[in-house]
Amino acid sequence: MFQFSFDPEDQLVQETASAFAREILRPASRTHERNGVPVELFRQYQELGFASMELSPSLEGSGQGLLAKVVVLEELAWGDPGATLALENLSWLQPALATMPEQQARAIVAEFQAQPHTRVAFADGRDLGMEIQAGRVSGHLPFVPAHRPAWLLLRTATGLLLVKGEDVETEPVPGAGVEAAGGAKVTLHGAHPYWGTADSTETERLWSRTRIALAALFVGVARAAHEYAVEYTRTRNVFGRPIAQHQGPAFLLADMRTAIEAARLATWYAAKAYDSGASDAPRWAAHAFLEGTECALACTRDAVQLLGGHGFLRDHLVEKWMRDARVLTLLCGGRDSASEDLLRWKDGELQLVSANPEAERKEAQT
Amino acid sequence: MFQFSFDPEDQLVQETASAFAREILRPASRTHERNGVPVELFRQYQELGFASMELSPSLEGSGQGLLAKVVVLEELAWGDPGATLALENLSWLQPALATMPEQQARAIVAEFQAQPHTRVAFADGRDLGMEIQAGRVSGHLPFVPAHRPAWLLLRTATGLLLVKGEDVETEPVPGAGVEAAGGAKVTLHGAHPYWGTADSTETERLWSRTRIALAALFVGVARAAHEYAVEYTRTRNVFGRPIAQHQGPAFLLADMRTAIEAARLATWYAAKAYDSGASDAPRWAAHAFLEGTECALACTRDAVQLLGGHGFLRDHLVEKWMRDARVLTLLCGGRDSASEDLLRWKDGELQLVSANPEAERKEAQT
Amino acid sequence: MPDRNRLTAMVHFEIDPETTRLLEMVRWLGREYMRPLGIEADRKHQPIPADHPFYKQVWDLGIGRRGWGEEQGSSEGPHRAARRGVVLAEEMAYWDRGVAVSLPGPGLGAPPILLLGTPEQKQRFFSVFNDPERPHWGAFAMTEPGAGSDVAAIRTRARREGDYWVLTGEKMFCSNGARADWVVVWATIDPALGREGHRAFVVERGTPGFRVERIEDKMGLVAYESAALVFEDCRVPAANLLGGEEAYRERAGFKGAMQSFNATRPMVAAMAIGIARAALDRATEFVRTAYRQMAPTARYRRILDKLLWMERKIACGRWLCWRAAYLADMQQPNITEASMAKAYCPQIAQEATSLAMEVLSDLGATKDALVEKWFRDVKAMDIVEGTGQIQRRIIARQLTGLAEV
Amino acid sequence: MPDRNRLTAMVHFEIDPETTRLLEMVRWLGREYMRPLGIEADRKHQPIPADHPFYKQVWDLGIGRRGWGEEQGSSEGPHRAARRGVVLAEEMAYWDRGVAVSLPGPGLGAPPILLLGTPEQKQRFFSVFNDPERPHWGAFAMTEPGAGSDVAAIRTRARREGDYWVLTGEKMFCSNGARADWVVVWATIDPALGREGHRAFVVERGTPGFRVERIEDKMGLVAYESAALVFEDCRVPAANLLGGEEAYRERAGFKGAMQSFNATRPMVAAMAIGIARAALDRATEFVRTAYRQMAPTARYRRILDKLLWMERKIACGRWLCWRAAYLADMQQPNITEASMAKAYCPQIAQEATSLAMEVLSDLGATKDALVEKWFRDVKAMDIVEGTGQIQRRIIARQLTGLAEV
Repeated sequence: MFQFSFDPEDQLVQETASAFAREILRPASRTHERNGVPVELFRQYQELGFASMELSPSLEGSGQGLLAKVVVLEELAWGDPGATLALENLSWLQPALATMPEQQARAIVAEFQAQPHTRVAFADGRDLGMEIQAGRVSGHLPFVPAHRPAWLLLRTATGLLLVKGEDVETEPVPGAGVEAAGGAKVTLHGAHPYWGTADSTETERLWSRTRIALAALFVGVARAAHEYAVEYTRTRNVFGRPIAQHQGPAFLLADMRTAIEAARLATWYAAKAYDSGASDAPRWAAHAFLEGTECALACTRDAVQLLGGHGFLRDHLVEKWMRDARVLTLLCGGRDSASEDLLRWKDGELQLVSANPEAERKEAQT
Repeated sequence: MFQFSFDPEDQLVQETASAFAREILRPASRTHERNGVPVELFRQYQELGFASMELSPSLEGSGQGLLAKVVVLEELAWGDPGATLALENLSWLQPALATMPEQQARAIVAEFQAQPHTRVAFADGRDLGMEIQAGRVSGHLPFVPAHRPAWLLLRTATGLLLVKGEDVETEPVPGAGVEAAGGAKVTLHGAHPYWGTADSTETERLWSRTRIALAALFVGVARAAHEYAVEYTRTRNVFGRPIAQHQGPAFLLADMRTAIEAARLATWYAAKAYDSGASDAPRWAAHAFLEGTECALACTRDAVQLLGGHGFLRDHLVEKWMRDARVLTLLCGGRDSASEDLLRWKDGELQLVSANPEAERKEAQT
Repeated sequence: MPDRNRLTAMVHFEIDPETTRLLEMVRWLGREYMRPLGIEADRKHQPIPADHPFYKQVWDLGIGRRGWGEEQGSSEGPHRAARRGVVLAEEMAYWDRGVAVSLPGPGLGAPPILLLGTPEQKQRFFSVFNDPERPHWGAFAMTEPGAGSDVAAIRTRARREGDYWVLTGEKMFCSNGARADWVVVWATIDPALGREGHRAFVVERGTPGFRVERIEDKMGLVAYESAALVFEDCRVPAANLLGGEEAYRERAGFKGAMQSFNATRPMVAAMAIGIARAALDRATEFVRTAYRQMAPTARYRRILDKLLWMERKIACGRWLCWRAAYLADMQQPNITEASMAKAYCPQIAQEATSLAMEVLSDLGATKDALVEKWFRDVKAMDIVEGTGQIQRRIIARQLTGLAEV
Repeated sequence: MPDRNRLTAMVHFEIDPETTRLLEMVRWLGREYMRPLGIEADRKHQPIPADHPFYKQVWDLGIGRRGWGEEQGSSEGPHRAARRGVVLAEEMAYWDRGVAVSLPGPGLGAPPILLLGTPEQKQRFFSVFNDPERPHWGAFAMTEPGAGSDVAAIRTRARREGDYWVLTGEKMFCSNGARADWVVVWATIDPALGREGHRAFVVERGTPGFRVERIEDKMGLVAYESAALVFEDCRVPAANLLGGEEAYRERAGFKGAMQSFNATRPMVAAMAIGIARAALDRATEFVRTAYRQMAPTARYRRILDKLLWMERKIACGRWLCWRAAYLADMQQPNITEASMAKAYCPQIAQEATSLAMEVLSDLGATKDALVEKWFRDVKAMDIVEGTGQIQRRIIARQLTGLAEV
């Protein structure tokens, strides 16, 4: 029967992540925002084993599932989503590492062991005019959340590719949020992929890992904002009572909490589907991405609102989380891309439009 | 400079409509819901001159603009939107009457003078597979808000048509709301229109009158629900204070009021654009329809909610208005149809997709 | 790093085989009887009469009869009861929530008797459900014309006179109250005492001074009767005070009522999900058939987006119900979780039924299309067992630790 | 039936020629200076310095200089001032709301002086704006670290000592407070008196005991400085109490502050609309260019829907501002209308800027794309001059006639 429990050993993982977020990431948020994540922290993170927890034991990982990972990611993003994006470096390559020949994978893992601060970027290039000719990929990505990525995991119209950073042109650009991760625009001039798959089912399955991991970050940043707002409104008075004792703000807090719970469960469900190899995992990944997007945007916006004028100051972190959430939810094509995938799958299920492109064309002309 | 005022003479029109709604329509809501609108009331309504107020003086109308009409319609719908749909009979033909040869129009007006309870239906047949061959129209309308319409104003993919009720097959069907107006499904077997236009600009312009008039009904029913909820929550206690003194309900009341104001202004603006012959009147008509739809659905739903268990009982009219609003906003293809028109116009403005149906087709196949 | 996939192993989204079997039965019952009966009641605008053969049939199947007060003894025990409850509640509501409420059995009267009743009272009031001859109902009366969400404000008075309690007051929205053998009636011994003055009495049918004032005229959920009850110097034997006086120490009286709410809120939320799912299925079926016959239009994409929104929200809502029920089964606090499910599900279900009407477009505006029935029915889910507003109050209190919100 | 088209004749949506001319000037100023300066300030994360040549230039154009206390005398009179105000506010914010606030002139300090000030005070404090040499600023200080929305809760104390008032306390969010010649400071003579204890003082720069504690570190609207002020036994001449003691009978003190809010709320709402319109224009331009180069995708339709949503909400919001301003011009009550504009516009403007970032997709995630700046800037519009929550309180009170909401 369905259940939602963690035994003490599970809780240890969660608590380790939580402590790292609380003691390291959160207090350094503003420093990391200005200067990026320092090399030492990458080393410390590597020792904790989070970035490699999904790797198979043969790659010296602990072979955990994505469900375990999303629980960790929520905690880390609660601390700082930008730093998490950066620290998770090797993890973002998990779809490729799990699929490529072991020798290739081992080389990559070794590189990260030697250089723990190696950076990774990922992007959905489908709506950005990526072109693939004779196995070489060209095109432009206006933003990836990494300063100087050594690796680029790229979703294209025809599959999933892994490209080396040295084979592409990158130029740092300032991001509107998650600054700790840095940002770059990337131009590919006929880059030759290090690895790739053109199998559409596999591509969708692998890509769903990226979406689910992001959804967990959305939940984490939403929770950070919500908890901050709860604490603030409990302890500040307005009209003679704590802010949170007025129903207007109180109902907002309740709705935020509910949205977080729904988004978290959607993320768990999608991760579980992914771990079990269910064929509908991509669908639930897209749904989790959407539920998480709504949740993160609303919760961070409302947290700023609940702090009133103070929310508009950089004295508090809520303004940062609002920007972080907005940028995070734009990654990988954002909710539009998730909605389009869902729509295509739904259409395939109903088998109507695809069967009749002529009519579609006719309609577009009227 | 912009202004929003009514002089005493204007207010007289509004107050006449308001009194009719308050004294006649509202008290008889449940009776009309069960039995339809009685013939005598059609006669009384004719004497008030509301249905003919937009007709040119040569057709014995008072030649008022649509802006005057939407002010009236809001008041009437506040009383009972279903009865208003019925009583407005001749008005729904206004797009055709204003455009057809005067002799044809005079014959129609005479028919309504002789039979004030003559009923009219209108529908957007564009998404319902209407076919026109050799000037004859065939197809099926699952619902029009009239029991046995003598006239049918029909929007098709190629224009606007007026069809006689005697030339189509109608069968009464129970509506989910606005029951006072009745409901019918209509089948056209190669019906020959009494009048029609195939000019797309003119069609869009004329059709916008229907959308704007409906938008005014949305505002009216939303206002009815809101005012009822204000009165109820002011005078009933919960947790020792009037319901409306708790911020949760109070903020809901404030948001309803704001939505009504926005939708009303959108309706005024669209009506004014229509009256002045502005080429973008159809665009603002569609926007007003959308703003009004959101407003009416939210306000009627929330009014039921604010009455709690009592809202679920037919002892109060709010449940009726919730159903009325849902059905009203489905008329003429509802918000989907308005959104599609807007999208097509916006696309035309940007001139992108229409220029490239091949790419569209290709995309549909992937 | 702990063992591989351990977290994965502790979180499940499956339904167990026994519940799946029960689900199949509900599905059959729903398809064959509940939905047609619900539609019939709605069209006639009359509750299904108590002597309808359907009730005898389900009674013979054991529905409403077995298991009262015996739960602790079953092999799987109470540790699955709440989860099974939400799964079956969703399925019943999928077919017809009104008919589901009308099913024989003690209904919402059961929880207070189970929680507060003495062994003797349990035996006495549940025994009627062992009658093999004909179906029986119990009922629960808390809501009053002036006290819905504000449970503490009930004004029905109970005053002791010798071996009797004398009840005076009015109740509303008493499901199956007109056909029930008994009604659990909440009254106050002194309004000034607030919740501490509340007492629960089992009032048997035919008790002098107790009458059904009317069957309420509801906008939806017509299949079951909601009774307005009147108590005029109604003399109830002292033995019918649930649990006896000692059960009401330390505000237990009110807490008894609240505990039953904690158990039922996720079920009501699940019912909203069931109704929303019915609307989604109908809308999907419409798209499948209607858009096959005509050229796919721009509206097609717009409509698929609506279906996908429903699909997502229904799934999220269901998981919220499941989580709240899981905690109840584990006998862990679930106040926040139960209220979150109850706040979220009816709200998205209202939107889902409304969107389903849009998917059907003009057809959706007719009673024939059925979706409008669910649009009406589902509204009650945001009101019963605490409105959405009350749920938000509860959540906010739990979050902030502040008492007065 | 009254005359043909009479109703039509009394409702207009046009902007008059004089305002159109002013709009053209703002447009030129905005395009050439305000937007580039706003971007520069944001990138440097520093307010534009008071000695920036831009301020001298606009000063020479007469901005901030003319018209203080003379409004009643103009040919069109005050009957267009509020409407002109919202139209110009929208346009300024379209180019840069931060720079608009930083423009020289008495700013929010003007309304209380106009409303409460004696003729002598008006002359004295406004005279500085006649200086042809260099720009000057006035400022307004109400908000405190512990009193934002709850204006009545201000704790800055004013105590009379002979010919002086001695101020002690802290203020926040004082726009241009560090460069202002004077600041209108609200203080209380006794917190126990609530609003009746409030008094407005004009505190001149250099008054001993008055200092700027810091320039606040804001997430957006960086172009103007928001100052945190400290008053430590700050001795203000009695002649600087606005209006003198008699102006504060019958709670006029607080009402004075509130009246200025009623005048400014539609302007702030209009500024939100201006920012939203900037985001819409940028998003539309992006679609026009980006989607020309690549094949139109499924996303194209989705994105057009977003643009259309913005178009609609921006128009509706603007009309709400216009209506509130019209009523102000007619000297009719506009409390509800002003609050409705203020509740609606910032909310839809936040959503519009967020959607614009989505339209630009990955590019929208960069600072280079500018939309993110508006996403940050616009958040303040839902907070200043009363948060969205405060507006809802005001509307609800007006609707229900109930005092405490």
